[in-house]
Amino acid sequence: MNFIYEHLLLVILFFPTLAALVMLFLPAGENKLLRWFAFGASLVPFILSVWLWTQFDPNAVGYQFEAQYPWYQALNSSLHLGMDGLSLTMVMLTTLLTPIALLASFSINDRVKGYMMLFLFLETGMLGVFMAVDLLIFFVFWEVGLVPMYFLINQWGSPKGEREVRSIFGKFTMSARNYASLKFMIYTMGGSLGLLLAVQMLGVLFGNYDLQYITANWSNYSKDLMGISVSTVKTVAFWAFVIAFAVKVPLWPFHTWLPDAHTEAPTAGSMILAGVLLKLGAYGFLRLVLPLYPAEAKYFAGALAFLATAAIVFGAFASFGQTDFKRLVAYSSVNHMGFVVLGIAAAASAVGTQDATIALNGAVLQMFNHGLSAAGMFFLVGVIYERTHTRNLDDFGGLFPLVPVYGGILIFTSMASLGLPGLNGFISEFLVVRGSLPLLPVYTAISMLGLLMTGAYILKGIKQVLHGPLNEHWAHGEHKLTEINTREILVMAPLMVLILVIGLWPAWILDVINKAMMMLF
Amino acid sequence: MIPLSWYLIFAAGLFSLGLFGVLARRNAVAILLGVELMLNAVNINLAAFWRYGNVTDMTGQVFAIIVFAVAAAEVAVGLALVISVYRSRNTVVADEIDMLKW
Amino acid sequence: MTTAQIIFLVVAAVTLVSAFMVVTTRNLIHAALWLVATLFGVAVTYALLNANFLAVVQVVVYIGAIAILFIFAVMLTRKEMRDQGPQLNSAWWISALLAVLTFGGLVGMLWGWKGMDTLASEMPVGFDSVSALGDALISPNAFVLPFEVASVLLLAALVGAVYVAFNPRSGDSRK
Amino acid sequence: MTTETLIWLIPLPPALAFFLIVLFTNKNKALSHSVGVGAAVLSWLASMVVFFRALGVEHLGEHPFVSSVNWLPTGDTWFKIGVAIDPLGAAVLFFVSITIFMIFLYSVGYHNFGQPKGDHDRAGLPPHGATVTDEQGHKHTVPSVEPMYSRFFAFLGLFAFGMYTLVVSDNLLTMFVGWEIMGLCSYLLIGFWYGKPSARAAAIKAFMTTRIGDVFMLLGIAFLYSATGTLTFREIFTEEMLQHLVSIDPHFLGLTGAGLIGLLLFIGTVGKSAQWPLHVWLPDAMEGPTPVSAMIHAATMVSAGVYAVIRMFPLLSLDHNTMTVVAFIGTFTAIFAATIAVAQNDIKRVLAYSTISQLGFMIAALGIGAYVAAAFHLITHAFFKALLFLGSGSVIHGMEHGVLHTGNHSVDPQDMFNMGGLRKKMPITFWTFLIGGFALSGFPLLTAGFWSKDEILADAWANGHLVVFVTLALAAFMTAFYTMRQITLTFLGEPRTKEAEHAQETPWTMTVPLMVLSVFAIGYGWVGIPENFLNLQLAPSWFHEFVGGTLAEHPEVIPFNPIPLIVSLVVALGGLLLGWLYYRNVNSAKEDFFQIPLLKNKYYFDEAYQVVFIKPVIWLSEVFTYKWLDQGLIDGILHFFGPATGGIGGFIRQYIDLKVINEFIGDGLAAVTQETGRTLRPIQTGRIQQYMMLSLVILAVVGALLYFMLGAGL
Repeated sequence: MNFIYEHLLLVILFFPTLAALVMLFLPAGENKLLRWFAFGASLVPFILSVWLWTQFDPNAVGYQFEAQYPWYQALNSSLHLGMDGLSLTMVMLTTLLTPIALLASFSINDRVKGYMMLFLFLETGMLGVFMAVDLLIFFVFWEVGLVPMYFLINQWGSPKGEREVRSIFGKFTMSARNYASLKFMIYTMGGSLGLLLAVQMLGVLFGNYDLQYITANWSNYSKDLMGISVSTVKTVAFWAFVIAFAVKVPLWPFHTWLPDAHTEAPTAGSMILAGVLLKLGAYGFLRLVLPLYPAEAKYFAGALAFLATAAIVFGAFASFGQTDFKRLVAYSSVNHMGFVVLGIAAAASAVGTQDATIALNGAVLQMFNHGLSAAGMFFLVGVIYERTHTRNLDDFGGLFPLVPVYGGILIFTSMASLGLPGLNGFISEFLVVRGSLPLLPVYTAISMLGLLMTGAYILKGIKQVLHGPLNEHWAHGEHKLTEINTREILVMAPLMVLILVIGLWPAWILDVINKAMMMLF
Repeated sequence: MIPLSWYLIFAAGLFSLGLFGVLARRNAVAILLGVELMLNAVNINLAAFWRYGNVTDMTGQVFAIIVFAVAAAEVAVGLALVISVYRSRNTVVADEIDMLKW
Repeated sequence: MTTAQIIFLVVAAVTLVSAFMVVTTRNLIHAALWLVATLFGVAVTYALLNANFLAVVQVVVYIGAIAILFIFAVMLTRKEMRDQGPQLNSAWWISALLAVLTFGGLVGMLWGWKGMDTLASEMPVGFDSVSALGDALISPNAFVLPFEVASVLLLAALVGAVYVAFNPRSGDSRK
Repeated sequence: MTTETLIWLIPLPPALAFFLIVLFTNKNKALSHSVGVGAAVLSWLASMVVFFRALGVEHLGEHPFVSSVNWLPTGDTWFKIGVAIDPLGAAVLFFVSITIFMIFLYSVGYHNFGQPKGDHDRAGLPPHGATVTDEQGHKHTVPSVEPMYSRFFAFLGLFAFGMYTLVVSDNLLTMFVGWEIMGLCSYLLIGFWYGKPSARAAAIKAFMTTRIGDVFMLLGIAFLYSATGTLTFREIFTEEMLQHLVSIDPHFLGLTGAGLIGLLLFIGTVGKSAQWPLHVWLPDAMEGPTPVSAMIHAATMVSAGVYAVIRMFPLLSLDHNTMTVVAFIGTFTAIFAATIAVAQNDIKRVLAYSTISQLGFMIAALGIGAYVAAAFHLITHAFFKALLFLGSGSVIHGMEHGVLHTGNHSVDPQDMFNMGGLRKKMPITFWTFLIGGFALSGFPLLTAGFWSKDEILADAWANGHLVVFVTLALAAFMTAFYTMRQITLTFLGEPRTKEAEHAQETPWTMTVPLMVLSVFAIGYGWVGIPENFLNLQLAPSWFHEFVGGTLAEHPEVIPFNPIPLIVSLVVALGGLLLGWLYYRNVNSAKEDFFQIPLLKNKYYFDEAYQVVFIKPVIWLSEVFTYKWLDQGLIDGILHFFGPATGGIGGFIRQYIDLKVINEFIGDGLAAVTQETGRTLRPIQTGRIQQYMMLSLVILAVVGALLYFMLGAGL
């Protein structure tokens, strides 16, 4: 126990990988065993992080549970892990969503072993980003997370569908999931090229990659670099960071990979993609961009806010314009994550004020909340897709009488996504709006248009799926729609409970976030 | 008395004749004959240098003896090869034994 | 002109003529016989040089063994060789030129050498070159090792010759 | 139990009922409605206790019941939420709890509890009736129970929770929470029969239209919060805080900070209380079951909008411009909706437009600063409008009986021209409806509506808002007119259809609420009789004293003036009389002079919005944002990169790799080597003598070169 406590982060981080390696030796055909094993294995990090939560002291300054292991000594880069209130929230979200996503994947019958292993690897990749206190490690885990996701989309994505790619060079078609996975992978990697370069520059400059050290020294570094004025270098590096994270968030106009990736990914893949992977980008903003580039962030806060507002507004509009249920939900992620960035941009413009703290609280809470509600929404889309094999909203209609429980859950989750007061989304959106309004009044006011359209697209989804005249196709015979089953309800239950609890009593989590934000900025 | 140069010129002549034989004869056996001539020319030189140098140092003669041995070995293997080639290709004309080319 | 000089010139002339015949005679048997003559000439030259043992070995080994070996070889390969076209190849004139050049080169190099006109010193009194040679060959302080190596070489050559010349198609005895 | 604890507990029973019904009792109808009605009773009891305790407190306005807890950490401080009951809250709580209770009770009967299951009923559609065979073997079609009976009570419970939360909140945020929860519930309840496309559309329309307002309101709340650092009413309505708000200049349309915040909050109310131009959702909301209409239009949701403005009155009244806007919107809405109501034939739609119009009265009253009058009209209106809605529900229910009896489903049980003469068939409904209608019309002295409406008119006159006064008077006249039209067409005369002949009185669960509410529709007016009415020097108006105490500055009692009184008498009685005189002779829609297309089609607002807002939004979403921006522009750029990279790669391969490296360098070297080899190959004759010759030649050449070149130095 003592060992685990001393190396708690390491254990949480690598337990999934270990489990995946053990899975390698399990028989490939035993789907049931594999599923339960993976599910059980993913529960361990969750339990450990709950323990972590109880042991965590929100009032302490700096990183807790710090641990440093040698890694790449020639570069002075070490496997330096640490945890503050921000990472804690995100780690919690990751370890919570992974078992849920695995439970949601019990309906996967194709190459279960590979699927489950990839998922566990993915968890390590995501956790690594949240725990890293070393820039190089951060980057390594950042890229590691891509690979399993790529294969999950590419191999287990929707088998049907062709995508016509039009460009000025003419058009060609490729399989939709191939297109989506490629777009996801290449876009993210392309975005992080600049990040890598900027990280290397910092590494060369300071001789190590320790985040705390670099944070302390970089922001007031004022010597010229390679004959270029330091402000230029910083500006370029700032945008390199921003673009890498903006692609991941995704910020408008870097968002078009997201609907494709989401639409084609398997259900659980979408859950994790929306629930956690998007948070990596926002986390990058909070962990790296703001601390490393306070001056640039302040200077460019307006630009960031513009992009965020565009994401909010255009995300909502695009979502409303969809006929594909999953794509609709995917675009809603663009809309919701826009609020996160809006909060961050607002905070960047006035670091340290109460408004900024409130905006940051809202942004971080919105990250957590969106993780819950988006995962839930994607799962619910998956549930109905599994039964009907269609995502086209026009193919549904009036399904509520057939699936009352499902309908209730869908409405509940949709309302959380819509930001209904009393559920979690409202708290965070309100805090973001409250924090941003005095700092960026025009952008905040414009983003209200997005908030309005949020209602429109959520209601469109409910209208097309549940309400209206019953589409008799699903009422009888072999196509008869079956009610959501117990396993699926169990997937949704923790999400719904958390959605409600945070909506009614957010202080337990917001307190941790609030203190972390106060200390971080 | 005979000066050293006479022996040396004699040996050079013998060597050149041997060389001509090696280069110009078509018959493989004849080539080997030429080689024998060249070896003899060398031996003459060795003996001459022994005689006109320090007589008590026997190195020259020893070398000549060893050249004899090598010559014998060379002839043995060479002729064996010629016979072997003759058996397989029915010729001993050097021009026709051109398996070594590209 | 001393007697030795006359003898030398005669022997050298005979030897070179024989050698010339060796490389030019059409008939190979004749060539082999001319070789014997040449070798005799060389043997005499050895004698002139007071290298008695070499002269004897020359006669015994070269003429007795090697020349005879040639004659055997010629006879074994004879059926094709008899009067078949020219005995010299088409580029013989290049060979001749090269031979002349070599000769010229060698002589030319020797010409400027100051040791050319050295005369042989008198043989020391009581010096027996044959026994000295024997001592040198088997003395651990001198050439026993090269000597033994030469013997091994000879053996290897013999074995190799047997192996190479052995005709597997007619070699029933191996089975 | 302390009063504060009790206040905390008021909203809980309906919320618990919601969860209980959804999670556990949804299969059992009896249990579900017991839970629902039980929760309503508990909340009502608690509200009554709180109300009467509030009555007992002197100067409740200065020392309200308050209690708060930390809710959200915001940096170093906490955002607190809490409950508060001040006089306004207590008065609103009183009518809210009663009407909610009545509506719960009414719903039991309305949804045909105890009736058999329908033959073809399906969740999501209204019940179509069930066929039963009586002892004699005759087949009868009787009303069937609502398939989603339990769900209805769950939604009602949540709705009630939202309303109670709104009323007891001591701050804007939780008020907004309740506000939005009601928005959701109205969506769910209007779309209760979601199988009908019209209901589905109406639900979305209601939600979206109110959300437009909500979004502005949220902005206002955020603005207010950042300007003052608090959202608690009592902390905002202090002198220095209000002065601070006035002093802020938001650089927007020349408004003060207070004015802008007030305007933003008021837009929320415009949406919620269906004021022009966001009124369009409310008539469509009639798609919901009638108790829902009552709930939305009377007891809770639309009242909530007005309640919010009344709450924020101290803030609103700071900026003259905002008040003008408020007054204009209210007045315009009042007359505008009244004109439409005249031309509607659907019994519930008339009431819907009447509601809009009456809400306009309240808003107008606030806009001219008549705080107490607005609150008073809010409460009286809630009673009599709930009564009218429930009454109309009862009428429809009775008509449905007739429809089931005749089996002619083409007859619309809600169209007033299909009714007539129901007075005899449904006496309780008739009398209570009559009371409600007279109250709405402002029948002098007796009804509550008279006193409240009169007070608004008097305020408008006294404060010199002549335009407002005239417009409202005109609207009041039309109100009386269309109310009488409704009563005449529905109850008086002879039945115009067979269905109307076979209409039936409804069960006690429906009539009892009607009777209870009619008591208040009359009696509640008496608590607000002005003390100087007819200069009689009566006891001071209790309502004025009590509710006026909410404000820091007690509103003055306006002096009596006969002109507004006479005007209100004339318009009420004149409207009623004219309505009766005209419509007693009208027997079908064709004969009705007021079936003017412009009015009947609601001034074509729906169509205009469709063209001006909805179509462009859909175009903006589907075509502009998705097709052009995302798929065209952004993906186009991305797709440029893919093939461009491919193209660059192809170019490099085609022209550099293949041509230069492969062909020139790679193949070239090979070719040179090969060619050299090919050229030199003849040398490799395999003829050993030639090799030797060659080597000798080279030796000779090299030797000669060495000799002649280096020889000089040797």
